[in-house]
Amino acid sequence: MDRSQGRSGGIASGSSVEAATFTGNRALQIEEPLIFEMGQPGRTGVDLPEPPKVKDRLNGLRRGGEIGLPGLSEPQVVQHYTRLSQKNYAIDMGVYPLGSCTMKHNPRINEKVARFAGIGDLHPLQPVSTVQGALELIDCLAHWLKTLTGMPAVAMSPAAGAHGEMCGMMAIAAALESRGERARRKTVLAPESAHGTNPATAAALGFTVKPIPANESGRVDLGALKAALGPDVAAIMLTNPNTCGLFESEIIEISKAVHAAGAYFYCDGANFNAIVGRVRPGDLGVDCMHINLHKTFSTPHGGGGPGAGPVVLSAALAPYAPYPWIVQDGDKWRIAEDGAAVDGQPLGRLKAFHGQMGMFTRALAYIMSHGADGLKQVAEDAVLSANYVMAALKDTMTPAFDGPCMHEALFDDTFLKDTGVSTLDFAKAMIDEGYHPMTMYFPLVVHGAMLIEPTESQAKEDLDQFIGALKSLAERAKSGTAAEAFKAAPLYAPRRRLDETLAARKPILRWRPSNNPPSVDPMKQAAE
Amino acid sequence: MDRSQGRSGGIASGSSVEAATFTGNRALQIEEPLIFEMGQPGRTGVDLPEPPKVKDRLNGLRRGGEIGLPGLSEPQVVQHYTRLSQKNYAIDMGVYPLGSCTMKHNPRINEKVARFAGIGDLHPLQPVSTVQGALELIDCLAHWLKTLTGMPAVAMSPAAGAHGEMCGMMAIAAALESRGERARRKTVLAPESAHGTNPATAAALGFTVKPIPANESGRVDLGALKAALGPDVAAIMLTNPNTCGLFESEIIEISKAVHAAGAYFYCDGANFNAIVGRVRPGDLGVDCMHINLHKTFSTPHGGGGPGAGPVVLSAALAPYAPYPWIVQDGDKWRIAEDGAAVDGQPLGRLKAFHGQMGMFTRALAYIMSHGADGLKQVAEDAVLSANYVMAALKDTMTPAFDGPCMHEALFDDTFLKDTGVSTLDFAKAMIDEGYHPMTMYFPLVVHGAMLIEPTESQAKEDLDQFIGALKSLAERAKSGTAAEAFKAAPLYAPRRRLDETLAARKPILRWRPSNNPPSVDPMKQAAE
Amino acid sequence: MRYLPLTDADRRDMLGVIGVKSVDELFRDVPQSARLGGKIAGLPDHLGELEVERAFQAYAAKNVSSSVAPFFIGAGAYRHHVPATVDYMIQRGEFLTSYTPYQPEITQGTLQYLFEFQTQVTLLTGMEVANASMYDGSTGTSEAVLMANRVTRRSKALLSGGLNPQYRRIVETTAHWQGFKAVSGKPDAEGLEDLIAAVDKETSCVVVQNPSFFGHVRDFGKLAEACHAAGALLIVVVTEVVSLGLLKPPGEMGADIVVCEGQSIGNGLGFGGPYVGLFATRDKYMRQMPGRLVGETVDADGKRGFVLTLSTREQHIRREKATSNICTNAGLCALAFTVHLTLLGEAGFRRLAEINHTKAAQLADKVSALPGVKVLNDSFFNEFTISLGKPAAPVVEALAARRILGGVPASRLLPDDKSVENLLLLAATETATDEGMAALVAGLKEVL
Amino acid sequence: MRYLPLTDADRRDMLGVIGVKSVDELFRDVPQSARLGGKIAGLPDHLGELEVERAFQAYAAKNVSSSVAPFFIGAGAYRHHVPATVDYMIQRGEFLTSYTPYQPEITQGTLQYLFEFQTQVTLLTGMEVANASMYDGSTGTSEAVLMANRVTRRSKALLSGGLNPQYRRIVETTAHWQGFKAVSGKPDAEGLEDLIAAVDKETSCVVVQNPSFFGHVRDFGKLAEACHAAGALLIVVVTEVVSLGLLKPPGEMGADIVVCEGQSIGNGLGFGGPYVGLFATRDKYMRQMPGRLVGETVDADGKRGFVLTLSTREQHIRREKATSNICTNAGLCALAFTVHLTLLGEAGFRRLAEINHTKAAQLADKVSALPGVKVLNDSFFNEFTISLGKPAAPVVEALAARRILGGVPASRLLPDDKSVENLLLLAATETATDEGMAALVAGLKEVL
Ligand SMILES: Cc1ncc(COP(=O)(O)O)c(C=O)c1O
Ligand SMILES: Cc1ncc(COP(=O)(O)O)c(C=O)c1O
Repeated sequence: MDRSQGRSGGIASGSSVEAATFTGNRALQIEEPLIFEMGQPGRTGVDLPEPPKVKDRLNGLRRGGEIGLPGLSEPQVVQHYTRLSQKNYAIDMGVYPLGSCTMKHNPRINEKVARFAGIGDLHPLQPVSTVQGALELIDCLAHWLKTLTGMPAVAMSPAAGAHGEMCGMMAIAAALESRGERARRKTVLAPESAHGTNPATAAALGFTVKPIPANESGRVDLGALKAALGPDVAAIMLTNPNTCGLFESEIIEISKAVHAAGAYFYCDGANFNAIVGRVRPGDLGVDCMHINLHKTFSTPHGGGGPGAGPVVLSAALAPYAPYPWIVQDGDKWRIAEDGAAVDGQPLGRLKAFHGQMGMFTRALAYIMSHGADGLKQVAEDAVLSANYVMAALKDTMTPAFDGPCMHEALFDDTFLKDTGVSTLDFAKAMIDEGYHPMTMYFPLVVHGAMLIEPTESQAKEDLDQFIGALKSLAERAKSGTAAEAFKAAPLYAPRRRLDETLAARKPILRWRPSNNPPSVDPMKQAAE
Repeated sequence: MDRSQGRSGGIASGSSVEAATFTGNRALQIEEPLIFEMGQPGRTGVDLPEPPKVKDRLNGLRRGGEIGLPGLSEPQVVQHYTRLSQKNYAIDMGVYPLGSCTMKHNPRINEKVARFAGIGDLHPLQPVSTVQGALELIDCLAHWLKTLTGMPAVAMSPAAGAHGEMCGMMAIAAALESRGERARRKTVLAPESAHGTNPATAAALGFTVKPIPANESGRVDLGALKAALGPDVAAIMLTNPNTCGLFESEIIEISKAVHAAGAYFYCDGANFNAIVGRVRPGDLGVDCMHINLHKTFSTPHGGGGPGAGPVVLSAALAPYAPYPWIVQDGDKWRIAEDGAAVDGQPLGRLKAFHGQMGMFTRALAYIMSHGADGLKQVAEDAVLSANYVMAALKDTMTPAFDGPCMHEALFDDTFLKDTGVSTLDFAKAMIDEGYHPMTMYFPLVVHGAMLIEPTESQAKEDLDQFIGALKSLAERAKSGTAAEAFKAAPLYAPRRRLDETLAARKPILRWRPSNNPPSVDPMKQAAE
Repeated sequence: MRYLPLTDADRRDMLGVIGVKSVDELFRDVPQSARLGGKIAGLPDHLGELEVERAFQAYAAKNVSSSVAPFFIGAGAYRHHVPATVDYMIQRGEFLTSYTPYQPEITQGTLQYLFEFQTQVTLLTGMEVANASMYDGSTGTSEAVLMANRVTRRSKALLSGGLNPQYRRIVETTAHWQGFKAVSGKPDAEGLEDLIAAVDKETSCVVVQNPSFFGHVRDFGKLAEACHAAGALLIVVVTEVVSLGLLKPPGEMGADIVVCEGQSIGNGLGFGGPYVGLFATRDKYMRQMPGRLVGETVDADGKRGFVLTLSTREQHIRREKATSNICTNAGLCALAFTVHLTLLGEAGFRRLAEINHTKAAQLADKVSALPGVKVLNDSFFNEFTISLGKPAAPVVEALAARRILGGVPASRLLPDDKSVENLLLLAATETATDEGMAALVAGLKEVL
Repeated sequence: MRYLPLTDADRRDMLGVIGVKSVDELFRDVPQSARLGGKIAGLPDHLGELEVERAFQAYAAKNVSSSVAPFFIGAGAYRHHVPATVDYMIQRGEFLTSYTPYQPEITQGTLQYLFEFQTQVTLLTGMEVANASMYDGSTGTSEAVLMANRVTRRSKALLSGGLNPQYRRIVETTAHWQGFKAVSGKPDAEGLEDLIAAVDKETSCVVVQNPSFFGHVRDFGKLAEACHAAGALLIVVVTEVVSLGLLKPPGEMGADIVVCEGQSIGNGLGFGGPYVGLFATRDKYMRQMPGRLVGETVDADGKRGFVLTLSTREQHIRREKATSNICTNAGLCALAFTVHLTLLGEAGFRRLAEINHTKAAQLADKVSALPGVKVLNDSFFNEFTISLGKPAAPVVEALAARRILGGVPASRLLPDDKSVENLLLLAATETATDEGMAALVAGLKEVL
């Protein structure tokens, strides 16, 4: 029994205690051990035929000893991961308003087409003559992305947004290099509200990041920006709509000023979903922008990826696009790979093979399903829903800025002042109400930030219930008597609040027989 | 808001109350309204092109008015059924020891192959030349079933066990008819422990069911049986292993006596999983037996079907097998359908088309995966697990019979005597422990019966935890002080005990706007 | 063995606890003569998943997938597009691997969708109450006749010549072995049959199909009146449930029991099964219904919940007095049906029906232009009958040789009836394409 | 629109609550010049699910599925059988549609499987600590070099000629733009390369691959010693992770960082992505690792639970000082990996590796018997290199014309290197059949 430490080991006889269970389970909420605590030698979840004996070619390097992998049968594996899944919240369960992450509906048809034989099972190095349909598919998505953004070129290979940032900033470095100005232009301007990946990317490429201040309306202070622009500036990295959920109203003046100063405009496109089909970044003077297919185009977030981050490029940066890309010759498609004779000076390669094909397929299915008309409606419904939440909550909670927002509504924690309830406490209380909390403490420029992104996928009735719950929680918090209750939240989740300090102080990053986890005595819990 | 009555409507401000939520949700356990309470006119979960206008051929019978179907978008539909699914217990979640139902592991590969293009998408009336593989598949399964049972023929079309019983008993009636004895032989013998479908089937065919008593060891009383056998007896319906989980040790004497009396032996094969690969019913003198593919061969129970109930037939009954069946001519297969010239006198047809192909596919995949060696092991592990549970609990709970059992362990409620705890209470307490209860109050011959069928799919560690939990519950019950706690169970399930009397007294079998369901005031609940 | 968690060590330990030497001792009750030495002979041993997959790929390769050929087959099963969401939902383990909701506290998911399903069925059919499913439309039809016999305490059923011949055979089989009369009309290819005259005081029910097996669409209002006047019930069978999105529902025609084959919504062709039977009737006959019923109630906290109810009709309680012997029914197919119908909603379901009818009308116009081809139907939904002037079966085989799945020869289901030998049933759903129709027309031109 | 729950009525109500007349007012911050009149021109409108499915069927029909042709392609991505259970699990909405576990109380499912994944990676590689995944093996390799630069505070990486050429190009690209030296050895087709002499005091790391791009299997123990003596790190790259079931793990060779492409376990070929990068190192370098880390802790009730930890390495906390800019990684592919590996277990994983090696050995023996064909490898796992005596690319095209997917010409990844023009890489996994091998051999006979 002690092998299964995630489950209550000792079944104590607890006739004394009322509201506890012997197993530690709570009906459908079942405690789950680690696979390493479930394994048995000689047990397996596969049946593989015994191979014929042949002389091995292992150069004497045959692995000795135990690897240490646990042996589980298929039924146990199914039960293990099913029970684990039941400890997760997900888009499929309800409102998941995680700002900046765009947790919109993930259609199942996209999963289906991505698995078609002839699509899901192609090897990236099959002869090009045997993958013409795959290349056409990628080219079709590329066409959509270029047209929707109004940009002449796109690099498809980046694996996620951050990878796209790396790609785009490398292209800018390449352009500067060919202008002989790379050594001189070492500064990248970015607002303090920028996502962490922006400064991280710029710094990795040897740029120094200089913050540009925001004005009281939450946008870039144009005057300050102009003052900051000089011969040392390589680029500006700006998210638009920005991470406060606001459209940079002076963006055209910004891009003009940036270009006038000989610098480039990197636009972080994580929030493209707010304007897709309605506004073309190309019309705003953007030089490059990554598109998170797992946000705007709904490829599943999968518990933290995989994603895809194609980067659209202006004419100025297009020549530096990395390998590979798809080329159409008449009715045939080919791949421009490393060493291929091409015009332009590709900046190199960022990833093996041809990019996140599985995400391309899903994104294209999503795009085809919506069409130009539907995508425009997506942007409008996303913005409408965010403004609706903002309007409904503006008197109970405290909006960080006034005026309409785009796809996400940003609040600060002023309304919690002197209540003893923090943004974190408020978020944890939302969990008990059946919601995933909003993004907390981001962007950094707003105190105790709460960034709510409903997306276009929620019904009005569900938004109303969500709004009602937040109102009630805010009122309870303001009552001043509920700090304890908030600190205790969540009460009903698979786990109560977790000790993150302990985790960081003594990191346990892998199972070891010696870990011996805190014993779970259900009787003790009950007593509390 | 009042459209969504499954969710807490009014968000009351409840700063007063601690352990309640405003929404009525409990973190991942989310209250769910009916689709009819979620619908909006003009909303839909599909996009269908507008058809061209043509002159209709509806003979003036175009449907007018509203049908009344609710309009939901796809995201809502996904969330609705996902949340509903999370209110279910299932094999994939843990021990599901529902006696007589054989809740064994359902492999996902079976689901996959059943969906292959060329298998899952065939029309039953396609030209026979275009479905040769499908006919071969059915014939292959038929071969397995005949060989495993040692019987010469099988009727594949019955849709479930009960349907198979109807088929088998019709075959017996047909045999009697051709002997000119149908009018005379009107009695069917069946033990009181028989499953309800047995008497129901016999009665439907105009037979009178005469009970045969069991002996103290839980088997048919041979003497009493012999006494009951006479010229009026058409058949005996006997489950083996029987519904007490016991093998009918005198089964050969039984079949001899039955045949000697000119009657037939219908064997209810619902428990074939206990002996598959180890014992052939044909060697026991059985004339016909249905096989629940959804039990012995693990086609998914699906919340109550679909199933399949092929019936194997002895030489005496084979001539009466109903249409259709598969015939192999050289290297081609054809279907013997109604009107086809065949030898024998088919009793007619029981079902449209050719049977539950989707179940055939899954069952054959299960059978191939196990093979002759694995199926034998299946029976042995199922019997071993049941005896293990029986042995571990025999001193705490009260086994209904002694000696080893087969695939299920039967207990009566003697151990609960004078505790104020009933079999029902005990079962409900198991729910809180994270288990599906065993079969309760069946078979009827045992007082407060608890029929535990672990199947071969549970790991020993999981059986041990299950045993531990039952021991603890039994001890708690015997403490004599816990009746209240048991009556209150379950506490943690999506619902507490439901009022079945109310449901039967004023049946509400469909949603109507006027139903107006009991309003759920989470504040009130919390007060309790 | 990947599916068996017990290790040999476990087995030894467990035998020890039980107190026996070997598993054979647990089988001691098996008579000597029936004990097998080892494995059953003549059967292969277990296979890995890859090998199993290959075996089924080999079976599939010997069939013509309905997705790759121009397809016009119906006659009781119809090819429709099923949204991917449906297949995802029915594969969720919480639905797929749970059983009849005997323990309502932990099966509210199943119970609620069945309650919603029952409601949807009453709405589609225009009836008052529906059960939680039958095996399929064909078995549901004979259950309906048995129910009518119980209600009327009579034992003569009149079966329309427009009823699917296999359905008819099933009712006849049931009638023969369960002991009642089933009188069948001759196949009604022209759709001219009038059963009113045949209804008499012995008649327990009249069973009609709409659209009929040959595709004709009829109003049975008059027939209903005649039945009720004679104390008989009208049973209306619908094998293409999508038609209810466009056609006057049986409930409005005065039907007493409606049985539908629900396959078209949510369920693939699957070579004939499993499908799902819809069964609806009037409130006053509720207690005579076969099958499971889900009802609304409250729990100990006053929260709305659902349970199986009126079980006193059923075999597990009522045994020989049960209204039917049915136990396991079609739960998961009912889930597929209800998820798909919920996706469609009012607008989608009506639109789907409209498209089906339009496609069929287009096909009818195209084939009627062919020399020697006559469309028999003035009225139809998505299927109709044509006469070819020569036997239809060889024509269909000739089309199959060209990889066209060109309908069902009436003789396939009516082998003994020369009068229908030249008749071919053609169906067209939303999955029919212009190219497919053109291929059929061209194919027919060649082979006729 | 099936995906959009808001009705026009809803939209009107919501605009009312917001207090604006039209949604355009909400976009008032968009500069006039950038406002589009209506929809973006030149793009089609929305399609139904059936139409979308057909569009992708059309794409698929223009490709040769790896499942229908004899298949021997590897070179960094391998075709393996993935159990159906894996695909079911990764499609469960609770996993598929949730995101990075920022709220641990309601993402214990994701956190626990990542903790289990991290442990499995340490066991396979023989290392002490692993992260929760990188995008793939290729990007993980350049992250490893960057990490070595941080650890050693040096900036020269030596890249083996046995490293996958695309991996090499990626490191070179990173080196160029991030400003460090990457010195690459020439392609090592014979597997004779010795890098020990090249290691010096500027060297931050040596990057080798095992088995190498050309398939050779080597022990890098001596190289590790040389690296450590010079204060450099040894980075071992594994592109076929199944090999770790049979080969001495990098950890036992003294590797400091191990990067694997995890695709082979649980993840299909998918035309190159998404895949999953495994990243493992020594405890002492833990805080220099890129990517997410899951750690064990307890909750307020003292129950064991898991959280994201050591986030001070990451961009969202550390911004310009982060160890990497990675954010979204490969969560769901890591789930597929860990589910598949859990199914395999110790016995299954070793057996799988054994079968792969056996198939490749059989293939090597078969092709080496062909005139003009020379196998370059004395050692290999499931992939090896042959020389054809003529350019390999046209040979592969000729095989493709015969519907045989016969390996990767070295020139596909090394277009500028004449010396490898005649070389062909052949891989065989458990999915290779005798018939397939025979077809390849016959095909080669014809085209050589
Ligand atoms: C504003 C912003 N920029 C960049 C990123 C990074 O994108 P990814 O996670 O796809 O690497 C994100 C995503 O979290 C983001 O919200
Ligand atoms: C002993 C026995 N007989 C018959 C049946 C009826 O089988 P089915 O539910 O497949 O109709 C069952 C299933 O519950 C059973 O347990």
